[in-house]
Amino acid sequence: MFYRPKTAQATRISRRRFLELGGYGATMLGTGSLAVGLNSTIMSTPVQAASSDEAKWKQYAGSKLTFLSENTPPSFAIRDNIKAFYDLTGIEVEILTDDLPVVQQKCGIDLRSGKSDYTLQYVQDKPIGSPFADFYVDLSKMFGDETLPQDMEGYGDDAWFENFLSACGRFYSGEKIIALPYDAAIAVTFFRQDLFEKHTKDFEAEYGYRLEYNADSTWKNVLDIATFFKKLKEGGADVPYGYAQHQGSFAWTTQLDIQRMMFAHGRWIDFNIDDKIGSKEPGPTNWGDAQSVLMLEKFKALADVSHPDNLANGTLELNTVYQSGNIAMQVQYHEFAASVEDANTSVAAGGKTAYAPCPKGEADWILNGGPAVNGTNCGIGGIGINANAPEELQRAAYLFAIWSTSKNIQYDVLKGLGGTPTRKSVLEIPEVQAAQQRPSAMPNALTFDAVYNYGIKDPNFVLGPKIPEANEYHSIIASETQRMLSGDMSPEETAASLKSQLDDLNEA
Amino acid sequence: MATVTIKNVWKYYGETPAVKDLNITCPDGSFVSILGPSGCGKSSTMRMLAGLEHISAGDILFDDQRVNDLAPKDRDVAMVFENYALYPHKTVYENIANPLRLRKASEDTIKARVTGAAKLLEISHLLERRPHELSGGQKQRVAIGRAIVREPKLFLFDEPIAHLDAKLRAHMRGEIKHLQRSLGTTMIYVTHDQLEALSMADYIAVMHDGELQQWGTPAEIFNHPVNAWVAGFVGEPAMNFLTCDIKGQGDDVLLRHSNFEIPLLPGQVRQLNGAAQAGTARMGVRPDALSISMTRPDEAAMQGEIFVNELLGGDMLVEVQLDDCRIRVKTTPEFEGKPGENCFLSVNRDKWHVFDAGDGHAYF
Amino acid sequence: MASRDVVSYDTPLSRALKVLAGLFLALYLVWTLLPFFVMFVSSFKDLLEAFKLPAVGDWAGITVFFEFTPTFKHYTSLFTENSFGTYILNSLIAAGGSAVISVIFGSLAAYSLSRVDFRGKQDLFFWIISTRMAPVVAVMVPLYAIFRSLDLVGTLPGLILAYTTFNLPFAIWILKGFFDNVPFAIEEAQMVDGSTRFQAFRSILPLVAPGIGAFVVLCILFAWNDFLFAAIIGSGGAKTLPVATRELVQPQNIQWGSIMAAGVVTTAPMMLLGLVIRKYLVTGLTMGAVKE
Amino acid sequence: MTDVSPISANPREVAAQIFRARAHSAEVEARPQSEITNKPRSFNPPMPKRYYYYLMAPAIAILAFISLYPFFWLIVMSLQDVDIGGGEWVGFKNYVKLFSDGRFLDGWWLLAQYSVMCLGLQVGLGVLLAVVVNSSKYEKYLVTALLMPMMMAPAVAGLLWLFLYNGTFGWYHWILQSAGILDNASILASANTAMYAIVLVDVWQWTPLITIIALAGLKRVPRDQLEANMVDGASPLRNFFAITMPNLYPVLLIAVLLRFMDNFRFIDSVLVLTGGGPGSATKILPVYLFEVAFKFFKLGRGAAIALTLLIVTIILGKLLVRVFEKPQNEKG
Repeated sequence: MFYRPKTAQATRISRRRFLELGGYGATMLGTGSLAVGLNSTIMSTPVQAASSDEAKWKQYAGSKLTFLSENTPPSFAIRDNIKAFYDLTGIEVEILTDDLPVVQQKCGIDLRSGKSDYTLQYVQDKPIGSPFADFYVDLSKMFGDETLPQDMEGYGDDAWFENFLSACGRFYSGEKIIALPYDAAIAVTFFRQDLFEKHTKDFEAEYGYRLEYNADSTWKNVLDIATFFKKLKEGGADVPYGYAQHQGSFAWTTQLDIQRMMFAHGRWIDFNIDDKIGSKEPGPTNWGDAQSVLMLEKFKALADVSHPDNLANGTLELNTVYQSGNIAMQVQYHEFAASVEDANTSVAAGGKTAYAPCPKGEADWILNGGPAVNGTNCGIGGIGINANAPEELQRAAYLFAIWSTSKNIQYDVLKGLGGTPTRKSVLEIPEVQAAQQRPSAMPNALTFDAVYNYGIKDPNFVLGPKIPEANEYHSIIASETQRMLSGDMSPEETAASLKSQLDDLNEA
Repeated sequence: MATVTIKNVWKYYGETPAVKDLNITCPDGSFVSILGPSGCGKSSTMRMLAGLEHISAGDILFDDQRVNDLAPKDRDVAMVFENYALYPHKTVYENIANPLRLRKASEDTIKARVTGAAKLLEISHLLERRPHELSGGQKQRVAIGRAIVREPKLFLFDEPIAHLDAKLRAHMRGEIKHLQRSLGTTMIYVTHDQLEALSMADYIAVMHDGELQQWGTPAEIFNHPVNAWVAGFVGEPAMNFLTCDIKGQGDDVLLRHSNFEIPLLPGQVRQLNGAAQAGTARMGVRPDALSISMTRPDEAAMQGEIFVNELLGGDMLVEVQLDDCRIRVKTTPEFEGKPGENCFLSVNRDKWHVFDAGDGHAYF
Repeated sequence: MASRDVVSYDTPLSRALKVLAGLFLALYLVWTLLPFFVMFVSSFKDLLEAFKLPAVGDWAGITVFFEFTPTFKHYTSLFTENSFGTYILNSLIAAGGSAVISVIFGSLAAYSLSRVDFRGKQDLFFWIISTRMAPVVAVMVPLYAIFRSLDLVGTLPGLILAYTTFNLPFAIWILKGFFDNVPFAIEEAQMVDGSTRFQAFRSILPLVAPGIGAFVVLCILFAWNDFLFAAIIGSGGAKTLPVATRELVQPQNIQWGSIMAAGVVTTAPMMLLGLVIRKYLVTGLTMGAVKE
Repeated sequence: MTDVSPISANPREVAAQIFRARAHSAEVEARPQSEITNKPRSFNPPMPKRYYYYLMAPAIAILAFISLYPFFWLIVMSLQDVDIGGGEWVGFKNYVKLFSDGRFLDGWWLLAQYSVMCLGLQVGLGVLLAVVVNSSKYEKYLVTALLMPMMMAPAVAGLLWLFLYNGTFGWYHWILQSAGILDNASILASANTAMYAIVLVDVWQWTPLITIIALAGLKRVPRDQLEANMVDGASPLRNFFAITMPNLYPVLLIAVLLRFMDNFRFIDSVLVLTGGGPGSATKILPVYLFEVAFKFFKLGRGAAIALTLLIVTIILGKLLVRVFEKPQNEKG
C-alpha cells in the first residue's frame, strides 16, 4: 500500500480520501481505513506510433479501472473473462453491476458532480446517453490514434449492425461518438406456436383467418388474438391470456411499449426531430394529434383484453408470466429468449415458442399517411468513457472499450451467458449461424432472424426521442398512459395532458 | 337498604387463601367497620361485596338475594375507593352524575340529585372543575358524592380517608358518620385505623390473616377483646403484655411475675375456670389501667425504672423498665419522675386481661 | 391483593365476544405470520415449484404449497454467485459502527442535557429530535451533495455517518429520558462520600448500562433495515443486505428463490436481536414516549 | 405515561437500594421526596457548566454537520436551478412551478390519503388486538409473534409482498381471488387497488407498533377508575369506551403522530412495490421527490419539494413534542 511505483502519475488512493475525511473532523469515526474506494489508478509507459501492438496494449499496465454496468449477461460474461483482458493489457478492471435505474442514478451523480469514480460507464441510449451525453469522451478522436491499438474491423457504421452506432453513440450531433455498441435488447414477438396450432380452427371460424403470427401480422391481428384467448379463458377453458403489455413500473420500457405501436402506424414519433441523433430543443410534441389519440384508443382496447396484471408487470415480471405459461404471446426483448428456452425455469421451452418481428401497422389505422411498418425499438447499451477522468485514464479506458466490443469477445459472451452481438462479423461465424436453428446452443440466436433482418432495419427501427429531459419524459408518458389504462382518463384527455406536460417540460 | 349476610365465604388468589370461612351479618341500616391490618382480607371482602372479585366459596346475600353471580352494576351498591377513582377527563358534575347517567336517569333528576349531593357535601362551587384541580379532601367529597347520589342498598367505603392529613381525617370521620345516620343506608367501612372504626361504627368486624377475629360493638371490642391479637391491635397506645405464671395460693389465684405477685379478683378466678392453673399466661393491661407513682403505694405494686417520658399534649406516656420488659403507662403531664429514677406501678384489676399463653384467647 | 384482571361475569354477550376475540386473534396471527412462512418455505423451492398455485377457489388445493423437493441452492448461491458474505459484513460494520458512535456521543450529550439547565435548551432539544423525524428523502438530497464533495459516497464511513443522522438524535433523545430517571442524589451522595465528579458519574453507569446496551441494539436495527441511505449514499462500495436483496431482481429472471433466501438471511438476525431487547422495544420505537 | 412505569422505575429502584445501603442517607432521606429531583440544585453546581458543554459538543457538532449544514444547503439549492456541482440562482421559480405541478399536488393528496388509511386501519386493528391480547393467558408469546413484522427491513418486506401479491404465483393474490375479494387482476395492477396494496403492507408491518403501545397504555388504565365505573353501573363494553379509551388517547396520539411522520420518512416498501404506479396512483410525495431528485436530477426542484415536506414534518413534530410534555405539566 505504501509502495508507489515511479511510473505512477496520478493516484487517487484511499489515503487522500482518508486525509480529507480527517480534515472534516470525520476521522473520529476511526473507520477511515475501511473506506472501500472506487479508485482508479493510472500508470503509464509511453509508446510511439511505431511501437508494437503489444506495447500499445501494455502501455497502461498496472493501472486500475472501474466499469459501472447494468446487470445484463454481457457484463457477467465479461467479468468471467476479465483475466483475458488483464493478460493482454496488465490493467485491472473492476466491473460493478446494478439495476438500470441504479446505474442511471450513479452515472448521473458521478458525471454531473465532476467526478470519475466510474471511468467506464454503461451508456444505455436514452436513460443515460440522452441526459448525460455531454459528459462523455468523444471516442472518434481516439479512432485512428496511432499510439493506441485499434480494432481491425474499425468503428464505422458498417462494422456494426444497422443503426447501432447512432443509437448509442451519437447525441445531438453527427460528429461525436460517445459510446461503442456493447449490448443490445431488441423487441421481438414471442408466441406459443403450440397453442396457436391447437386453437386455430376455432379462431378461423370466428375471425376468418388462420391463427398464425408472422412478419406481416398487424396490431389488429394481435388485438384479435388477445380477444380470442380472453374469451376462451373467460368461458372456462384452460388457456392463458393472449397478450400482455409492459405497463409495470419501469418507466422507459412502458414508454417503449406504446411507442412500438405508434411508430408502426405511419412512423409516428413524439417530436419532429431527427430520431437517430435527437435534439436538445425538440420543440412542441406531436401528442394530441388525431393519430396519437387513435393509437391511445387502440392501446387501451388491447390492454382491456390483455392479461389483467398489465399494470403491475414490468418487462421482467411480464417474462415471468410468459415463462409460467400464463400468456400466449408477448412482445419482449430478444435477450429473454435464453430464459424462455430454459426448461428449468420455463414451461414455454422446448420448441413451444416461436419468434417473429414486432407487429406491423394496420393500414386502416393510419391517419397521418406514411407506411405501415414493424415498429421495433430497442435499448442499445454502449460503453462510454467519463470525460471527467484524466486523459491518461481515458486512454486506458479506451483499451477496454474496444476490447469488450471486439468480435471475439462478443462471440465468447454469446456462447457464455447469452448476449447480443453488435458487430456484424459475429453473425457470420458458422457456429452462430447454426445456433439460429433448433436445437440451439445459444438460445438467443433463435431470435436473430427477427432481430437483424427486420427489427433493427429501417424503416422498422425507431429509437424514440433523444432529449435531455428523457427521464422525466419517460416518467410522464408512463404515468399518463397508465392512468388512461386504469380508466381515469379518456384517450383524448390523455393525449392532451401529455401534450401540455411535455411542452411544459421542454419549454416549447 | 339491606341486611348483608356473608356466609362461609372463602377467597383464594391462586393457592393462597385471602379470606377464610368468613361469616358476618350486618343488620339493615347499620354502620359496620371491617378492621384489620393490611393483608388481613378486609379489602378482598369488600371487593367481593361490590362484585369486583369472584367469590371462591360461600355466599353473599343482600337481604335474601344471593348476589354471588351478579355483576357490580346489578348489585345496587355504591363504593368509595381509597384513591377516590375519579374520572380525570370528566368534570366534578359529570363524575357525580355518572352513576345516574349509567342508569339512564332523566336530565332533571340528575341535576336535582347532583346539586343536592353537592350541597350536602359543600362542594357546590366545584362542580365545573376537573379532578386534577381539586385538593385531596375535595376529591374525597366528590367520591362520596358519587356514592350517595344514587341511594343504593349498600355503601362500601374502602379506606376513604386514609390519604388525608390527620386534622381533615378527624373532621371527615364525623361527617361520614353523620351522613350515614341521616341516610340510614347500610354501610360497610373498611379501615386499618382502629380509631376510625371505634369512633364511627355500630359494629366492628376485626379480621386477621383472612379470619374473623371478633364481631361486636366498639365498646365490646375495646373492653372485651376475645384474644390477645385483637387486644393488641385495638387501642392506642397499645396494650401492654407481660408473660406471667399462674399460681394457686389457697383460694387465691396469683399472677406471678419476677417483679410482682398480684391476685386475681374472685370473679376472674371463676372465669379462669381452672384452665390455666399452674401454667403460664399473658397478662394484658392498657396504659390507662395503670397508675404510676414515685412512692410505693402498696405491697402489690410493681417496681421499675423510668426509661423515657413522652408528653402527648393532655397526657403523658411513661415507659417503664420492668426487669427485662418495658411497660407504658398513661399519666398526667404533672408527673414529675425523670428517666433513670425508680417508680412504682399499680394496676386496676377491673381492667386487666389474661390471655392463654398458647392460642391467645382471652379468659377475661 | 387483587386478581390480574378486572373482574368479568359470564353473560351470553361476554361469551360471544370471547369467541369473536379468539377468532379475530387467530385470523390476525395467520395474516401476520403467513408471509414469514411463505418466505421461509419458498426459499427452499425451485423456481417452477414456487410458481405452483391451485385453481382459484380450490381451497383443498392448498397442499400444492408443500409439494416440492427442498433445495438449499438459493442459500449457497447467495454466497457463491453473489457476495452476500461481504454484504453481511458491510451491514454489520455500517449498522454497528453508527450504533456505537451514536450511543457513545449520544450518552455523553444526553447525560449533560439531563444534568444541566441553560437557556434555549428546549429549542436545542427540539432541533435534535426533528433531525430524527425529517423525511429520509428530503435529507438525502443535500446530504448527498455534501457527502459527494467529501468523497464519502459509496464508502462505509459515509454510510456510518449517514446512519448517524437518525441514530444520534435518537440516542440523545432516548438516553436523556433514561438519565432523567436516575436521581441526581446518587451522584451527590457519591461526592459527599468523597469521590470525584467523574467517579460519581461512573457510579450511575451500572444503572443505565442495560438500557444503553439495548439502545445500541435498537440503533443497529434501524440502520440494518435502512434501504434509501444504503441505496444512495452506500451505493457502490458499501452495499448492504437490503440493497443486495433488492438487486436480486435481475433483468433476465427474477430470482424469487434467492430473494426469499436473502430475505431470510436479512431478517433472521434482526428478529433474534429484537427478542433479546424485547423489553426496550416499545420505549425505543416510540421514541421513549411510551414505556412498557 | 404519567405514572412511574417499570422501565423508568427501574433505575429509581436500584437507586433506592443503593440509598438504603448507605449509612449517610439520613441527610438525603430527611429531604422531602419532591426535592430529590433529577437536576442539580441551581446553586453550587457540582461541576462547572462548561464541562457539560464539552461533553455535549461532539454530538452537537456531528449533528450540526449532518443536519444543520445540509438544511442550509437545502434552502440554497431550492433557490437554484442546480446540478450537483453548482447552479444558477433562479429565486423562487422552483416554488412557483410547484404549484402548477399536478404531480406535486397529487403527491400531497396521495400522501394524505395513504397516511390516513394506514393510520385508521392501524389504530383500529392495533387497539382491538391490544385488548384481545391483554386478556389472553399467552400474552407474552402473542406479543413476540406480533412483533415479528417490525423487525423486517421495509425494503425486504416490499419484496416479500411483491412476491405474495404477484398475479401469477402469489399466494395472497390466490387467497384474495379465492375469497372473491379480487376478481382477476393482481392488486398491484389496478390504479384502484394499488393504494390498498401498499397500505396493507404498511398495516401488516406497523400495526404491531400500535398494538404494543396500546398494550402499554392498557396496563396503565387506572384499575380503580374501571372498577368505580363498574360499581356505578357500567357494563364491560360501556366501561371500555367510558374509561379505557379516554385513558388510551394520549398514548394513541403519540403513536399516530409517530406513524404519521414515519409515513413521510420511509418509502422503501412503496418504492419496491409500485415505484409510484400504476400511473401515479401511489406516487405519494416522498416517492415523487425521490424521482425528481435521483431520476430526473432536478436537485433544485427536489430541494423545494423536500422543504415543503420538512416543514409539515416539523409542524407534526412540534405537536408530538407538545404531547410528550403535556402529562408532566398536568401531573398532580
